[in-house]
Amino acid sequence: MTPVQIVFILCAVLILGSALMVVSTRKLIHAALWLIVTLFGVAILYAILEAGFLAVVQVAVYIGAIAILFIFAVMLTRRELRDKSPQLRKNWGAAALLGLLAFAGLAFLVTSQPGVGRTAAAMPDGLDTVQALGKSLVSPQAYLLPFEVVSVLLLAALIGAVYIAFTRKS
Amino acid sequence: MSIPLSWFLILSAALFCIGLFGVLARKNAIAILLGIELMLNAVNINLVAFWRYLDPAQMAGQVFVIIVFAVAAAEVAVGLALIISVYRRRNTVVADEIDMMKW
Amino acid sequence: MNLLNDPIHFIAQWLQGLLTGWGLSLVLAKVILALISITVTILFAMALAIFLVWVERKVVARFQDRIGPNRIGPYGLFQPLADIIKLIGKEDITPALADKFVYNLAPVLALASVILLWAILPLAPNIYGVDLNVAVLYLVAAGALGTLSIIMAGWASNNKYALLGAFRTVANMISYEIPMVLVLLIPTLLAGTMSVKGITEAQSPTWFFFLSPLGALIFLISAVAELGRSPFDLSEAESEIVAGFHIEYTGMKFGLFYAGELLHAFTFGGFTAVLFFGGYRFFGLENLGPLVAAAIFLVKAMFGYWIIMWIKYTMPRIRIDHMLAFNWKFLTPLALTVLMVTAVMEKLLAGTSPWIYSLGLFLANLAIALATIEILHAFGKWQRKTEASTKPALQAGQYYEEQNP
Amino acid sequence: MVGDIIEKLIIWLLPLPPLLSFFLIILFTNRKKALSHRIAIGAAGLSWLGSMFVFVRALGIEEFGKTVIESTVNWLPTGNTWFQVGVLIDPLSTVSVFFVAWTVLMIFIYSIGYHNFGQPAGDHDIMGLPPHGATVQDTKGQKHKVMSVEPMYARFFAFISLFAFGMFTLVVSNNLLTLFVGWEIMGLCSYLLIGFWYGKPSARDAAVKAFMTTRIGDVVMLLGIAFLYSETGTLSFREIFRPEALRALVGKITPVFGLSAAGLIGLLLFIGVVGKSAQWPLHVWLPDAMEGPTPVSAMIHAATMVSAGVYVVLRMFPLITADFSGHELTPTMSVIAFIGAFTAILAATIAVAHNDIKRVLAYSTISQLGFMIAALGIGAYVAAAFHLITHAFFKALLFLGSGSVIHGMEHGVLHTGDHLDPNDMFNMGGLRKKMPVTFWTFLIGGLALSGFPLLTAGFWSKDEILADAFGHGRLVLFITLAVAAFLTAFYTMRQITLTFLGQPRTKAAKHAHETPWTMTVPLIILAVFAVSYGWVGIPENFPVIGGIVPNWFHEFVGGTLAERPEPLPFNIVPLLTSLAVALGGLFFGWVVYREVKSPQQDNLQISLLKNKYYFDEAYNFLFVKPASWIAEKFSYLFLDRTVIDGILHAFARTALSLGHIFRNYFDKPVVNGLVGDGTAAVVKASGSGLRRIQAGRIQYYMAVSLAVFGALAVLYYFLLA
Repeated sequence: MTPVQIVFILCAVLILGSALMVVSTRKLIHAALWLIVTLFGVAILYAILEAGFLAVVQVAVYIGAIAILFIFAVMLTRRELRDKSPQLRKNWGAAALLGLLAFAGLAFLVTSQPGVGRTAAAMPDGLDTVQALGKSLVSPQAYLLPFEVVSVLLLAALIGAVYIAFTRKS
Repeated sequence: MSIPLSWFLILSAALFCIGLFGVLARKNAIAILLGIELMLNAVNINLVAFWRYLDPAQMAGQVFVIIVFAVAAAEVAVGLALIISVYRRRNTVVADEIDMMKW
Repeated sequence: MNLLNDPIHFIAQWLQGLLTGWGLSLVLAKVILALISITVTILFAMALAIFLVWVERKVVARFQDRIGPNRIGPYGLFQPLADIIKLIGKEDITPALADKFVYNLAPVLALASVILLWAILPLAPNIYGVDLNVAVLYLVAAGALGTLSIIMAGWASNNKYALLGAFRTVANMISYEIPMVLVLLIPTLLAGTMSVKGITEAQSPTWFFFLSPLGALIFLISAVAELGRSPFDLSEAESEIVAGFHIEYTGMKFGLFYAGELLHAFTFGGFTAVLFFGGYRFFGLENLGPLVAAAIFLVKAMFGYWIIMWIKYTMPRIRIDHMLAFNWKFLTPLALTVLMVTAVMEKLLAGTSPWIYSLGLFLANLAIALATIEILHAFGKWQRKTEASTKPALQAGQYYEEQNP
Repeated sequence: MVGDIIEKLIIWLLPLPPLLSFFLIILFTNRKKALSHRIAIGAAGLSWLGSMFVFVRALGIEEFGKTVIESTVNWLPTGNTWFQVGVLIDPLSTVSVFFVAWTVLMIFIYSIGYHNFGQPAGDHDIMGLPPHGATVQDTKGQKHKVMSVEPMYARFFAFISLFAFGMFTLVVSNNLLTLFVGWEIMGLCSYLLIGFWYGKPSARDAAVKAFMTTRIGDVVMLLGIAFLYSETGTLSFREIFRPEALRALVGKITPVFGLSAAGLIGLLLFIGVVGKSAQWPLHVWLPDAMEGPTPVSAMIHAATMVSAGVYVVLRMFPLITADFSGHELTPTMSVIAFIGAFTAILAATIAVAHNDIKRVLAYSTISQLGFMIAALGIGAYVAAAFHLITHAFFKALLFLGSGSVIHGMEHGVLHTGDHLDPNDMFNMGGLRKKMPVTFWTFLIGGLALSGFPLLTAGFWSKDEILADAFGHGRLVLFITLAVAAFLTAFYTMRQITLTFLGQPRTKAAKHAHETPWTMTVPLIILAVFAVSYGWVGIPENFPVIGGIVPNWFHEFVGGTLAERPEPLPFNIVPLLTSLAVALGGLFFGWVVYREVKSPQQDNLQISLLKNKYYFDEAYNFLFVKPASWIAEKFSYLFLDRTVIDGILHAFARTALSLGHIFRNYFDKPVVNGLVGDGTAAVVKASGSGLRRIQAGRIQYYMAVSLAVFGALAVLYYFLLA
C-alpha cells in the first residue's frame, strides 16, 4: 500500500458513499449537497491522475454552477422545504437489481480485458498538460471544430432554458 | 503512480451503476437528473484514467471530458428549466406523474 | 540558504531533519510538514482577519467623521479581541427547524473558501503555498465554494429572509463570476500562464494595470460584487430582508461569516495586487529579501482592501434588477470586448519594444473606454427621446388630476 | 508569409458576407426595406472586393496552374485520417470568381429598381403575389396608378444573398463535398425564388418542377460522389487528379457497360450536371422557372446556377477525360458531346417559336449551355470555359434587359389599364425610343449572343468552340452546332425586332417608360463586359488582329490542366462558318420579322415547336401520370383499399362471425356460466400489464432499454466475441 493508494481508497470510499447518499437520502436538498461531495471526490481523483486543470474546472463548473443550479431547482419546486414522503419508487428493488447486474457485467468486462492491471504511462518530460490541452482545443488540426460545436450547443441550450423557464405575461 | 488502471475502472463502473440506480429508482425528476450527473462523472473518470494510463501526450481524453462538462451543463440547464416549467403548470415534479404528452 | 533569504524552506528543512531524526519515515515527515504548513497558513490568515476588524472599524469611522475604537489598547488596537470575547460569550442559537448539520457547516465553509485562496497567494518569490499552474481558475473554483456556503446557510436556517438573501447572493455571485472570469483571462493572456507567481514575474517592466486598466477596473467591480459588499450588498439589505442569509446566526458562527467577509475583501485586494499591480514587486525593492517583498505585497493588498472599503462606505445600495442588468448588459459585454481587443493587440504587438507594446495596449483600453462612454451617451439620448415621445410631459397639476379623478 | 495567410483567409471568407447578410435580414431586418438591401448589397460588395483581390493576386503569380492557392482544415475524423475540407483558387476558379462576383453584384443592385424600391405600398398587394400597383394622388388631386413596391422585398434580398453564398462556396471549394453543399444550397434557393410569388399556382408548380427535376440529377451525382469516395478515399480535386489516382481509376473496369471507373464516375456526375444545367432530357424545368422575378432568372437561370453545372464538368474534366487517348472519344465523352449538341439544336429550334420574351431567353440559355457541354464532350476545355464566362455576362445582361423591358411595359400597362401580358413580345414594338438605354444594352447583349463578328465576346468564344469541333474532326457536331448558332442569331434578331424596332403595337407599349438608374447602370456595366471580355481570348493566329492582344485566357485557364492544351492552328472554314451563321441569322431575323404585326402573321408558330416538342406532355404521360396512376389506382385503390383493407375487413368479418358463434354457443353458456368473472379479472390484469408498454414513464422506458441493451451485450459477448 503506497500513500497514493491509500488516498485513492479514501477518495473512492468518499465518492461511492456520497453517491449512495445522493440516490438514497430522503431530503432532496441533501441529495444535491451529497452530489457536491461526490463531485469533490471526483475532482480529487482528477488531481491524483495529474489532470489539475480538470480538477479545478470540475469544482468551478460542476460545484459552482451545476450543483448550485440543482439546489435552486430543488428550492423552486416545493412548498415546504422538507421532503417527508418516501423518495424511492415502489419497485426500487428491481432498479437495485438492475444496477447490481450492470455493475457485475461491467466489472466482469473490465477485469477480463488484458492490460487492465497496468500502471500509469510515464509523463513525457516537459509536457505542460494545460498548455497542450489549450492548444488541442483551439488548433484547427485537432479539436477546434468539436469545441466550437459544443460551445454552440451550450449557447443553444442556454437560450432554450431561458425560453422554457420564462414566465409569459399574458 | 502505483495504482492499477482497473481500480479506476471498477470505481467508475460502481459510480455509474449507483447513478443508474438513482435514475431508475427515484421518484423526483430532479433526483433523476442527479443520477445522470453521477453517471456522467463516472464516464469522465474513465476518460481521464485512460488519458493518463495510455498516452498522456495525446489530449483526447481531457478534451472529451471538457466536452462532457459542456454537455452536462447544457443538459442540466434545459432539464431543470423543463422541470420548473412543468412544476409551474402541474405542481408536481414526480416523474411518474408527468406521463402525458400534453395537458 | 539562511533564515532571512529563504525562511520557508529553511524552516521546512530544519523541521524535516528534526522529524526524520526522531525515526519517522520521510513520507510521514512530509505529511506532517504539510499539515503544519497548512495550520500556519490558516493561523496567519485568521490573525490577519482579527487585525482587519480593527482596520475596518477605524477606516469606516474616518469615512463617517468619527474616531472609531480608541479605548482598548493603543489606538483601540485590542478592540477586536474584545469583540471576539463578546461573540464567544453569546448564546449559540440553532433554530428549531433548522437543518442542523448544514446549518453548522455553512459558516465553516464560508471561511474555508477564503482561506483556500491563501494557498496560492505568493507573498514573496519564495513564500507561497503552492505554485499551481491553474491558479487563476482555482480562484474561481474557491469562489464557487463561497457561493455554496451562502446558499447552504440561507437554506438551512429555515427562514424566509435568509432564503431570499441567499437567492439574491447566489444570483449576484454567479452573474458577476462571468465578467470576473473574462478579465482574469487578461493577465493570463498577457503573462502566458495561469500561475499567479508566473503572472507576478511577468509584470516586468510594466504592471498589467497599465496594460489593461479597464480589465483591472472590471475585476475590482466584480470582486466587490462577489464579496457582496456595498453597493452590491443586496443579500443583507437591512430595510428589505433584515440581515439576509446570516439572520439566524449568533455568536461565533456569525463571527466566522464576518471574519470571512473581511478576509475575503482583503484577499481580493491581494489578488488585485498580484494580477494587476505586480504583486510583491516594487522597483527592485523586492530583491532586498523575502520579508521586504512580503511587506510590499501586504501593503499593496491593504491598498486594494482600502479601495474596496472606500467604495463600500461611499456608495448607496442599488436595486437588484439594476445590479443584474448592469452585469449582463454592461459589464459582461465590456469585459468580452476588452478581452478580445487585448488578445488581438497582444498578438499584433508581440515582439515590438516594451514601450510600444505597453503604449499600444494602454491606448487600446483608452479607446474602448471612450467608445463605451460614447455609446452610453447615445443610448441615453435615444432612451430619453423615446420616453419623451411615448409619454408626453405632464402639465402642472395634471398628475394630481390623474391620480384623483 | 503574413500576406499568404491573409490571402488564404480572404478566400475562406469569400462566401461568408452573403451568408451573414441572409441571417441578418431573415432574423432582424425583415421589416426594413432600405436596411435589408443595404446589408445585402454591402455583403455582395464585400465578396466582390475579396474576389477582385484574389483575382488580382492570382494574375500576379507566374505559372499559376502549378502553384495554386489551397488551404485545408480537418473536418471529420475518418479512422486514422481526417476528411479535409478547404478552399482552392486555381486559374479556373479565379476566372469563375471574377464573373460570379461581377454578375452577383450587378444583379443585386438591379433588384432594387426591379422591385420598385421607393414606390408606395400597393393598394391590394399581398405577400406571395407580384405587386399590382398603387393609386396616388398628384398635386392637382388627380388619381392615377403607379407601380408599387414588392411586399416581400427583404425576403427577396435574403434569398439571393443565400444564393450568392452557395455560388461562392461552390466556386472556391477544393473538394466535391463542399461543392455539393453549395450546389444544393443553390438548388434550394432556386426553389424558393422560383416560387417567390407563391400565390401564383403556376409559380408554385414551376418551383416544384424545378426542384424535382434537378433532384433526379442530384441523386445520381451523389451516387457518383459516393462511388468516387469509395474508390479513391478522397474528394479533394487535386488529390483525385494525381496521375496515380487517375491511372488507378482508369485501370478499374466496372460492370456497367464495361466503362472504366473514371468513365462511370464522370457519367454519374454528368447526369447531375444535366439536371442543374438543364440539358436534354432534364431541360424542362428551366423555361418554367421564368415564373420567378426577373433578377432571379438572370442570376440563377442564366449567369450562375446553370453555369455551375458546366463549372463542375470543367472541374472534373481531368477525371472525365482520364481515359481519353487523344482522338477516339470515350463513351462518357461521346454521351456528353451528344447530349450537349442535341440540346443546343433542340432548344434553339424551340426558342424560334416562342413569344414570351423571357422564355425565348430561357431556351437560348439551354441551347448555349448545350454548346459548352458539347465543347467539353470533345475535350475543348478552354473553349468551354471561355464561353461559360462570356455567356454569363451577356446572358445576365439580356435577362436584366428583358426585365427592364417588362418593367417598362408594366408601367405602360398600369398607366393604360389594359389587361395584357407585359411579357408577350407581340404586345411590344418600337421600344427603342421609349427605353434607349435598355435598347442599346439589349442590342449589345443580343449581338454578343448571336456572335456578331469581331466586336462582341460571344463571337470569340463561340468561334473557338466551332474551331475546336472542326479542328478535331468532329464534323457532325460541327454542323449541328453551326445550325444551332444560326438559329441563335435568328431568334435573337427576331426578339430585338419584335421588341424594340418598328412601331408600338399596343397602347401599353406607347406608354412604356425607361427604368430607374439602379436598373440601367448594371445593364451598362454588364454590356461593357459583354463586349470587352472576348478580347482576352482572341486566338493568336487569327488573321490581322490576332496577337495584338495576347491570348491571355487560353494561357491562364489552360494552365489548370496538368498538360496545357495546345492552341489549334488557324483554319478558315470555321471562321467563315461562324461569320456566315451569325450575320445570316441576324439578317434573316430582321427580314422576316420586320413586317410581322401579330402572331398570326408569324409563319414559324408551328405547334410542334410551340409545345416544346411535347416534352412536358410526354413526361406527363410517361412519368407523372403513371406515378399518380400507381399512387391512386395501385397503392390507394388496389393495395390499400382492396388488399389491406380487404384483409382487415376479412379479419373483422371472420372475427365478427366467430365472435357471434362464440358468444352465442360458447361464451354465454360456457364461460359466463363456468368461469364467470375470473375471465374478466384475467383480461383486466393483462390489459393493465400491457398498458405499461406505453405508460409515458421515463424510468420504465429507461429500464427496458437498458435491459434490452444488456441482453444484446451478453449475446454479443458470448456468441460473437
